[in-house]
Amino acid sequence: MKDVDDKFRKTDTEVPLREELRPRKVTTPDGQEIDIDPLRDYFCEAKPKVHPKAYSKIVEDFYNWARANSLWILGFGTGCGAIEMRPLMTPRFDAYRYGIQWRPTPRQANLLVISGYLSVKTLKRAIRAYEQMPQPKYVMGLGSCTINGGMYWDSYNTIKRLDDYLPVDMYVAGCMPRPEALLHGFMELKRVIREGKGEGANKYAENFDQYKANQKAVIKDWDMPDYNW
Amino acid sequence: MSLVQLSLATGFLLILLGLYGALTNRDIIRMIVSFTIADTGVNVVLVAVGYLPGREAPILDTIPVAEAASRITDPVPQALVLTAIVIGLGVTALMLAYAYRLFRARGSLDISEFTELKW
Amino acid sequence: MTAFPNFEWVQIAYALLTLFIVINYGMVMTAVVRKIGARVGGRYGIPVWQNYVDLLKNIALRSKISHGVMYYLGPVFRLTGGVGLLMFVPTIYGSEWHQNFSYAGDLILALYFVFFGTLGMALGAGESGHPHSAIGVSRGLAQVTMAELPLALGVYALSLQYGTLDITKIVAAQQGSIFNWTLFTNPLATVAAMVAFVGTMMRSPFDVAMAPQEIPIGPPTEYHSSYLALMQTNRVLFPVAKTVIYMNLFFGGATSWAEFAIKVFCLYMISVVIGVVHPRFRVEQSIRFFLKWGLPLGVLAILTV
Amino acid sequence: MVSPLLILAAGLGAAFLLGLLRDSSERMAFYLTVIALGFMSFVGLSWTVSLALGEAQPVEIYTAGARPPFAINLRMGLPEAALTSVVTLTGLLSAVFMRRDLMRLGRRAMAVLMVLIMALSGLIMTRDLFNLFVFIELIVIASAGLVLLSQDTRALGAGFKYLIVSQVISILLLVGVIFTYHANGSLNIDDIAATPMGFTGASLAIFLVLIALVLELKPFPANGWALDIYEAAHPGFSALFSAASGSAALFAVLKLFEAAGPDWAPLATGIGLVTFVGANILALAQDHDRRLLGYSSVGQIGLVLMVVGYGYDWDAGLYYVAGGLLISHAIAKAGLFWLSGLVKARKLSDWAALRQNPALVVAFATFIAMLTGLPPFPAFYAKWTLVHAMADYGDYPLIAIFLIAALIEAAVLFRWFGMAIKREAIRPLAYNLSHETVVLIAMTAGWALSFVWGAISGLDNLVTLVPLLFALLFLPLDILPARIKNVIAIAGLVLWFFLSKDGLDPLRLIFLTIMVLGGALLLLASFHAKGRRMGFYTPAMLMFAGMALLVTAETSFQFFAAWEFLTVGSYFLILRGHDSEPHALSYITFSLGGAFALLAGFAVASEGQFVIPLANLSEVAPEIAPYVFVLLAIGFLTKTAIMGLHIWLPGAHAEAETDVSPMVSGILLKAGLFGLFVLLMEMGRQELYGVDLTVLLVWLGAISAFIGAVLAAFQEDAKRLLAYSSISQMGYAVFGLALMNHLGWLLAMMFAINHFVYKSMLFLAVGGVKERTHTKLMYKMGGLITLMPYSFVSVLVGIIAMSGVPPLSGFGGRWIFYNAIMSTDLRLPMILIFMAGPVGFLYLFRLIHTIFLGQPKDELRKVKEAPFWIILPQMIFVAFLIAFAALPGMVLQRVDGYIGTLFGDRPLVWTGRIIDSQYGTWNPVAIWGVIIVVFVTVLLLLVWMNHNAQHVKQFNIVFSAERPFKPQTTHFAWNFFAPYRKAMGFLEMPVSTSFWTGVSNALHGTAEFSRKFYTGNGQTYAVQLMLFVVAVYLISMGASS
Amino acid sequence: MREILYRLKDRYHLGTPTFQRTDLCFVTVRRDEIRAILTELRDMEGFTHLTFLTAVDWIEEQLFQLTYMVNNREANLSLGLRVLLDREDATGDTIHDLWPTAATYQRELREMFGIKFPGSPRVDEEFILEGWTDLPPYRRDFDTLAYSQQTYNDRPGRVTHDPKTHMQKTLYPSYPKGAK
Repeated sequence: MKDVDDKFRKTDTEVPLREELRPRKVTTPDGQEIDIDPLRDYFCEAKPKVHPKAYSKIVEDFYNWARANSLWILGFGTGCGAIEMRPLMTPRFDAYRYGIQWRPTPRQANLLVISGYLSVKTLKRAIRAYEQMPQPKYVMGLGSCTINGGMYWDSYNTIKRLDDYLPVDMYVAGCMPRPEALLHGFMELKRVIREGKGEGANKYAENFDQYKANQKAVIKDWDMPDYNW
Repeated sequence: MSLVQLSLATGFLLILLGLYGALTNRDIIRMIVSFTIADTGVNVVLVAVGYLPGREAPILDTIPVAEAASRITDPVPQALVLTAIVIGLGVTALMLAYAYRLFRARGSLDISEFTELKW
Repeated sequence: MTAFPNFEWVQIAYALLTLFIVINYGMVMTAVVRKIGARVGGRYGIPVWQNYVDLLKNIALRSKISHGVMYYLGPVFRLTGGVGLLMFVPTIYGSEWHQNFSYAGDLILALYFVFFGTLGMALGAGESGHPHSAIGVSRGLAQVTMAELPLALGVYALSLQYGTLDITKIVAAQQGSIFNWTLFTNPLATVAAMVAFVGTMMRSPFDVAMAPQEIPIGPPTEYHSSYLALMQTNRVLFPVAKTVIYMNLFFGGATSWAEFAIKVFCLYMISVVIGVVHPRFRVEQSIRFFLKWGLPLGVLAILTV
Repeated sequence: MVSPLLILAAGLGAAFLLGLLRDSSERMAFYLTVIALGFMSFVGLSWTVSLALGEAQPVEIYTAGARPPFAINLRMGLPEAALTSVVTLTGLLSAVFMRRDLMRLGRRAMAVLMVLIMALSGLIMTRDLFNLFVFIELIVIASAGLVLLSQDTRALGAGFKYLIVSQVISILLLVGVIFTYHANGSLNIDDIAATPMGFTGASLAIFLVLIALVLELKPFPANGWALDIYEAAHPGFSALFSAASGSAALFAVLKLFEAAGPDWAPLATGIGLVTFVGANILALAQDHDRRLLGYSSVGQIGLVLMVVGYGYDWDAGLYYVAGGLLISHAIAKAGLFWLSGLVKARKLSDWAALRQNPALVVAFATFIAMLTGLPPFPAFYAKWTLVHAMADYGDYPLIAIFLIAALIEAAVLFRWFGMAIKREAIRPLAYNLSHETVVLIAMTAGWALSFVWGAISGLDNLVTLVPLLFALLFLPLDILPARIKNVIAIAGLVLWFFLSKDGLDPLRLIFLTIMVLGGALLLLASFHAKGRRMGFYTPAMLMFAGMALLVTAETSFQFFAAWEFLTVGSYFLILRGHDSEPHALSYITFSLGGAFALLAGFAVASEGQFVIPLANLSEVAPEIAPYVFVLLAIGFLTKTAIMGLHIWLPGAHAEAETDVSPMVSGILLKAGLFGLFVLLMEMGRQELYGVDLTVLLVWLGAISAFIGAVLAAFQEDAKRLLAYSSISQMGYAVFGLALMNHLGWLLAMMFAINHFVYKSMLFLAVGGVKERTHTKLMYKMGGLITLMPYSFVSVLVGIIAMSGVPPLSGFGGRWIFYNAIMSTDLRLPMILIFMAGPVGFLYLFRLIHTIFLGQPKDELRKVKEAPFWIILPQMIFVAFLIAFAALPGMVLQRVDGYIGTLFGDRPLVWTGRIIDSQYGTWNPVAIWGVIIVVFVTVLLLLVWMNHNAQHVKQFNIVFSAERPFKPQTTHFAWNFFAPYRKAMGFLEMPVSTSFWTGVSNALHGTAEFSRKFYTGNGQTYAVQLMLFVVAVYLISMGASS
Repeated sequence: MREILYRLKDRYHLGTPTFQRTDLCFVTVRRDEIRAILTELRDMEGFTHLTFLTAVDWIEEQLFQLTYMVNNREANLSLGLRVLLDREDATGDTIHDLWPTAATYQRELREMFGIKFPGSPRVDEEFILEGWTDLPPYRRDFDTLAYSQQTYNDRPGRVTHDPKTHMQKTLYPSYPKGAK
């Protein structure tokens, strides 16, 4: 289906590191000159770890039950689907009864819902937010945009496959999926978690280099540490 | 009006005249002259106060010592006047010396020119 | 062991029992309160055991980070504040079991120990380096300076009234009839103190320190997993412990666990009811509120004792 | 004995001999001058010594072999001998000082100098009115001649103005003399005295004589000519003109006023007071050093003139007071003029050049202390005696005016001193060994006279006090390295503590411990200083000496002297700080103001005595007791920096050096508290216009506690924050004291101890941070916890203790506080105190958060922990705080018992480690036990769950999915309590600051405006002179009719 | 509207106005006159509001067309002024001093079309693209589809249909007759 003019070749130029992240020299109050490498000094460089399951299966199952019944969603709307998530809190859908609630900080959230198309710029933020969530963590992609690009299939600035960049546990199809579909997606996700298959975070850690390569391929101005703790 | 009163009045008049002159003339030489006038006035007053009518000057060459106490005027003011005149002379001389040097320094004898020290 | 009069090891067991009861009570009660709120809104609401599930989930989280020693100790301070507060206050009047370690001090100890956890938490949040944490702390501290004032005045009026600072004695003086409660013998002090109560329960309209969605959630922005678990525990324990103080001081205390449960629930509901119908105050608004209402009430209370 | 006449003879003879010499032999002429002056000084001194020791009797010398009125007679008594010595010695030293210029101008100038000294001596000794006139004229001529010594061409004009005025004066004098003679028939002063003239219109003669002589003293405002002389003349001559001429003329005036009789005394008092006040106010606006000295001379002479008029019937007392002031003035002024000869430029700030030579700085300080009447110099005794005498006569307004003017004078001089210490010199010091020697001789003379005055004071001789000597010991020791001096200082303090601790009651013992042992502890931090640290140990030890003496003082005089010592010592210490010049000035101004209030209070309380035991304060007559209370309280409250009198504190504490801040905050403030303790202990409750003054104190304490805390919360500067916090904490202590019950006092005691510990600790910690980060602004720091863990721990413990959170010792304070207020009826001020409590959290949290938590900055990433010697005392304090919190009984139980004996009650019951009050219980060990067990349990639980936490770095925060840009914008610190400021910012209105600024501006404005009066025109000056005479005449006539 | 144009025509070179509605008109002006006209419109004629500033890429004519849409709120009139720029090294005149909002539009045009506006504040900073190094994406010589295919992975199995035939097949499978 290459129905395009192949004469066009994209240019791949290196984007220089941003000013504030470049190593610099600073004079201390005592008059010494010290070197500051922001990426090393200000950010933790450790790679993500693969966290094993609990030693005992019963305990792990118990934990998984708890995880399934206490899904805390990061309140981060990336695209048009964000508007479909709001009704979930209303009396009509009332997602709370399933132990689902929204948290404003990634540190306390377990589920990242990518609610629609992801521009490259937003992808950067989504990656950061995802990496800052504690394990185990889950990603849910909403709508065709996250699945195959959807109507943005030819956009110069929108990714087409979310699972290239983040380990997706559950896709909910539709453009956009309605709240009912979303609820169904949550239920499915809970099932997956209860079955102990919600190990996206470990998968991410295992295939970290590959994910990073994918991410860096589209985010040209990679201006953050490799893993955002 | 007795002689004493007359000389007293003259003396004070001279003093006032001198002071008036000294305080109104800006020229330093005129001021000095005015002060001399005032000094003279003071001396007149001095003598006038010590004058006793009908007595003579306290010069013991002409008057027997024994009678001196009753015939001469009070000798103290006379002595004072002499001293005062001498001192007045000294001060006047000094002022003139100053006037000379002031003129040398500034080329002017106007007292209001020498106000660089103030406040 | 002169410092611990009549100390027996079994007291520790009783204290732990009190703690256990109160924590579980708090877990269920807060969930029930939320459920009531949901029902009022026409929703089904969370299951009553949701708090346990959340707690378990947070403990079960696998990866954790630490921003430093003080960050690590923050929740420890917080929970110690909550548990300590409970330990320093007699829970059930007349019960030898549930006097805890209240002989260590009196009302003043309890009032000042309230700040122990707050301070530690603020320090921990501070070390996380998150500006929103610092903003939350700044707001919270600014608000608490005025919010605690009516309580201090009310308590002063109260201790003048009873001539003692000993909580047990104050409870004892309120026994006999419902009209012996401070609520009826000294309504002004009670109202003043309740203003402070509402102001320090971290519920709307006085929740600007947390301000969910605005500065994400204020001080605990960086806290997660087991830190958060400790804080959740405190979150159910501490309001109850604080309510116990109010109950003891103004509402005749409790002579049994049943009375305890009812009174704490009712008192807690006061702040909930006010919270659901009022939007959030900004800091300066709430400070002015306390200056305008809490302070005069407190002044009146101590002038009329 | 040598005949005193030889003084005159030697002067005249030398002048004559000089005339015989060849022009070229200047050297010989100079030696001749010096020898003659030396001989004259020797005669004068020998008479002084033998008269003072009683080996000789005063003599009358009759010239021409006749008795008065037929001949001139001279007298040599002790005052004459002393003043002659001053005059001739000043002449000698000035001659040495002016050596180069004298040689340049040759023997004539030396002859004129000889004549001047001779005439001055004659003026002092003569008892004949006309002779007086002659000497005055000689002085005028000689002075006018010597003015020409100056290389400043403007001196010519000044000299001429002087001559004009002298002419007018001589006319007045001569007319007066002759009419006096006419009326009395004698020119002898004693004869005139024998037939006193009433103060009537007919006595115009004596008025003219008196006013002419007074005019010689350059009374304000008829003194523009004199100021010009001071400004333009050679400093050596100005020294003579100020010290010698001034003293001699003053003595002449004294003689005549004695002769004229008591009716004329108010004239001297009035003119003197006006001069003293006017000259000092005008001096405020001066920035030319010699002219400033001129104003100061005028003021000082005015002061002595006032004393002359005021104390005409005190006999020896008059000579003691006036002599003390006069000699202090003479030495100090001569010394300062000589010093000004060493300084090349003429702005006040140019005196910074003096810092090249520490000995000269000491001399400068000595002279200024002499002028401002600080102990142990003669003027101090004189001031004490004078104010007591005024109080005895009931002239309270006079005391007020005098003290205010004295305060202005002190402000003027210390402003100058501050500039000399803190500004940068533009031109180096002129090096001249003989000049320096002359200055140092004057300084030595000042100290020697202090000893003399102390010895004959009938009070304590302050120079011989061991602590003071110990402090002075560090002057010569200053060449040693700082560490050795530090060891000596610590040893001295500890030794003094053990020497003086016996026999003190527990309250005083605690204060002594805080002040002396606490000082030794804080000095540990001074080991950090490198090099010699010149000029640190003397002031520090002076301050500690003051405090040690304060606690052990038994009489009002000892107390006041100690108070002044500690004030001065701390002033010098504060002045050492960076950018501290204006703050040190406001500190010394407020402190001296407070001290003067104390002086007035003691004077009023003493009721005719010159010194009273402190215990006698309780026996002050009930009518005046409230006023005494108010005065003393103002003095002490200035030191504790109560709201309204606090504006000196933040700057002074914040700008001081790292180890000085804890001293002046942790220790020095306790001096005020101690004073209040003594005051309240002795005087109890006092009522004024139906207001219970202790209630007023309660209110003041409460307001300070609250506003101080609010202001602290709004500071960006860490040390300023702590300084405001001190105001707040002292407010608590004052509040507790003023409650006037057992627990209130215990509370104050608790605060005294606690505040010392945690404020010292916090100041040290913040100072240590400042040593490393080179800033005090908190928002420039952040995240230092990992880099400076020990400092963090001490701040953490400090703020927990300070905020009163259990289990640390601050809680004990709060517990006692609640128990204290339960037993009092004062309910409204409590509200403020209650409000202050939580506000304390605000600034404390801000302190720890913005410095140690949050985001470290680029340039502070490699900062090291504070130096060991600064950390060490902090760790000792931490240990103490924890121990004190667990076992408060070890300190408090004895104090409690002692306070019990004062109030006769026993509200606290100490059973084992448990403290019971009537209202509640405090069981510190149990509190510790429970908290530690719970804390450790929870911590273990967390560690068990959370042992594998990944340690992350500062930018690993959730930032709304963004990445922090730089630490500066991520660290929330500046204007930390913005919302609080929105609500409560109105409390920040600088009411007291604007008030005091207004006062200061008004004074400066007056000065700036009034000095335009001195137009610089000689004629105008003469007119002013005449008008002055007329005005004085009319006023005095009006007053007497 | 016409009166305004008549008034302007006296002093400026205006192209033929195109009236879309009576209150909306487009007219082409010369680049060197645009600032003067805009200033006059703003200050004299009451066109106080800059509705937008946008560009069109006439690649065939090697031109960029800038469209300044200004609006007179009181009279409810909208006037679009077109300026044609040479496509090579296109440079426009900044009007951020007339309307501060223009700076934002100009920044966007700089990023999306590569039209330079010297002197406009922050005009060279990134606007909505981060780290963009390719051709400005709104230029028509930038092939967005090719770029997308070269940059982002496709999910296999994706099919592209011609909308017309696809919908016809889906909704009316029996039309045209026998097509099944």
